[in-house]
Amino acid sequence: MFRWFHKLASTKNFYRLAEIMTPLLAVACALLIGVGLYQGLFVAPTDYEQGESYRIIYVHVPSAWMSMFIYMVMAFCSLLFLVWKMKLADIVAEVSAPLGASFTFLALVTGSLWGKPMWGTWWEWDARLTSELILLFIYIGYMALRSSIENKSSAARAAAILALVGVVNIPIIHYSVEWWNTLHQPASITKLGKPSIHISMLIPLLLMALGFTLFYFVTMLLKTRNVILEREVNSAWVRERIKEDRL
Amino acid sequence: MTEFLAMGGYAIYVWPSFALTAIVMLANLFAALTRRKKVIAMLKRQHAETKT
Amino acid sequence: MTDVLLQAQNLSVSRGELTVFERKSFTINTGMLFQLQGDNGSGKTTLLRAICTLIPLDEGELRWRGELLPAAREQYFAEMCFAGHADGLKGDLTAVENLTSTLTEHTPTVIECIAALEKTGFTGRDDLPCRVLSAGQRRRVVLARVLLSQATLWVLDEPLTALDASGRELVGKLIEEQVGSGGSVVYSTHQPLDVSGFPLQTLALSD
Amino acid sequence: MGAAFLTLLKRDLTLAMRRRSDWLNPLVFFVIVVSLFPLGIGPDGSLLSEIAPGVIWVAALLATLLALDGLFRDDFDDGSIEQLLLSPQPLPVLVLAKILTHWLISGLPLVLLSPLLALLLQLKLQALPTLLGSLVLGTLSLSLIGAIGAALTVGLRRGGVLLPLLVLPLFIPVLIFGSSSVAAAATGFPVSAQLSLLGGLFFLALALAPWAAAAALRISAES
Repeated sequence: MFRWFHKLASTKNFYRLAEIMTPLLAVACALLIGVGLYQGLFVAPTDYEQGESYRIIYVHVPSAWMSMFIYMVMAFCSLLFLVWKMKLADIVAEVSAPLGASFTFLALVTGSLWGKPMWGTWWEWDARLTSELILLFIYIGYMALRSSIENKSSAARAAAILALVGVVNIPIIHYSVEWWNTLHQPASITKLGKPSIHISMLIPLLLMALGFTLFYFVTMLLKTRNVILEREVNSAWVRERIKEDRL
Repeated sequence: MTEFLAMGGYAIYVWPSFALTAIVMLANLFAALTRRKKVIAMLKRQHAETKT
Repeated sequence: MTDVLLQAQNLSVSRGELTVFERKSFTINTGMLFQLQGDNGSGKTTLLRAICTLIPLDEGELRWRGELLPAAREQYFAEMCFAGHADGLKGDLTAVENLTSTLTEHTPTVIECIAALEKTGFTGRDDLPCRVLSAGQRRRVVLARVLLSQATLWVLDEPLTALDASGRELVGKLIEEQVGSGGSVVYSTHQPLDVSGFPLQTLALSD
Repeated sequence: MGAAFLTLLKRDLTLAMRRRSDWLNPLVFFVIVVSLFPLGIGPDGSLLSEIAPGVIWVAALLATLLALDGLFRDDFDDGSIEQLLLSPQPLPVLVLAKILTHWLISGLPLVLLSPLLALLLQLKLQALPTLLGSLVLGTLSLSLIGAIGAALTVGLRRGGVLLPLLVLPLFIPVLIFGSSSVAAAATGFPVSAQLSLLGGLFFLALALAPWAAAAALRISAES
């Protein structure tokens, strides 16, 4: 299996694979989100407790999942880059950071929009929202560190270390915030609890989550291909592709 | 239709959430695509220069 | 008996897109004098720092006594001493305090430090912190540190800077002793360095 | 290995003694920040004692942060970082020596000063032992975690806002358990849970931080 892993690591093969996968993933992503939205907005019944406002979960929960998922991808790539020196993994981590930050931001805003009718305020120090806020700071820290070091290869390795340190801390931060929240919060305020998930409500949620994941991969692959083209501009296979206009 | 749009009175929370999500996601995608155009144009220009 | 110390196979280092040097290969045995030649900005300092594993290699391999670096880093550092542009002395500490706080294999005693300072012609007052010393005197403290390290391989970046005529002559003599006693010296310099009696290997960088 | 650890520790402590302002400033800063709160919020004792744990802990966090920037920067400026990196002794051990120095000149004084601040904020006296205990464990973890951030950003221009941005999110668990342990002690609740979690965080940081900081230091020294 390892040989295949290394073959994939060669940017030429990766580029060809990404080139084939991107349109397929894009179509699947559009389908999933389309169906998910339709199901979520039209088919899923009204929640007896929260009325229609619960439908925001169809963007809030997938965004929150993506913000965590993308950081895990970045941490895994950082490990691949630091231990096996896979330059490709570093590119994936670098281009994924803005996407992760975007989803974290979305999770925060949609979370507070969803919470407003329930809590009456735009910001509530709910455990999940607080964790998302801290995760946003971590994303911004990662991007800030990478952009402030001039030497490209040092910046990549420094960012990889930060990502690994971050991935150790995220669960700790999450549980300490969770613990802190239960400590200080009298039980009466209903938390950002998911409404009792009825099966017809759950399906659109899963469709949307899968759709968001594919959206991440499509955008990430596109950005990775851009960086590969930029960095391998004078390599043979790129020049050949330019000639054949097959970029 | 209008009843659907009203979202049971929560319209001002539901629709902005969906709209903002769409905007931010498409902005990321759009940035990737325009970047791609720029890179391809740069490569072509560079290729044209080296060829002549 | 000369054994192989440091082997370098097509080392190349680049800064961002700019290649500093490419495919440099050489071997340093015991009792060898190795000079890097090239005008300013040809990458001499970068190559010296790369030899000390301070800078990662884009390509190529460095081996110390056959062991691949940077894995065999600790044995390598135990037998090597680097003196770069910056003198690495703590301004608030006196010369002796600086020398006794080196982190080499064995920490030198005060007596050994004073002896080394005399050998390198250090005439500064010992109770003064290094920051008030002249550049030449600080250079001599650095040379004392190199002596005290008892390293097999010296890596010196422009050892003659800020030294007067007697200083330059002193460096020549110290290098002769080192190479004579079976050690080796890799160095770069602009001013002429007269080291007689030993074959001089050179590596030109500014091609 | 131990000898090099002690040599470096002795050297850095003598250096610190000769440059008192480097570590006295964060302490004065700590006192000033804490005494601003009563001025800002009002002298009402009951309110002050309510927020005392949080205020003292946030101020301790900021004071540690202030002292972090100098952790590796002096070695970087005078080039002695090379001697550190080229020492045959394992780098994580040497980094641990520097972290211990940082704690001795920033964390420990904070702990010794905290009773004065507890007085200023009318913290209930019964909470004092927990305050001291939690601050000792807490500031040790802060120095360890902070060292990673310091090593990552030492190669950059001085005074960047990057260091706080990188390490403050990582400080949050220590802040949460630390200040809640003191709050619990002030209201007579048991504190064993918080303190043991603080201890857990300390050992985790002790196990991981030196290696991460050592790797980061090698990278920063490249440019």
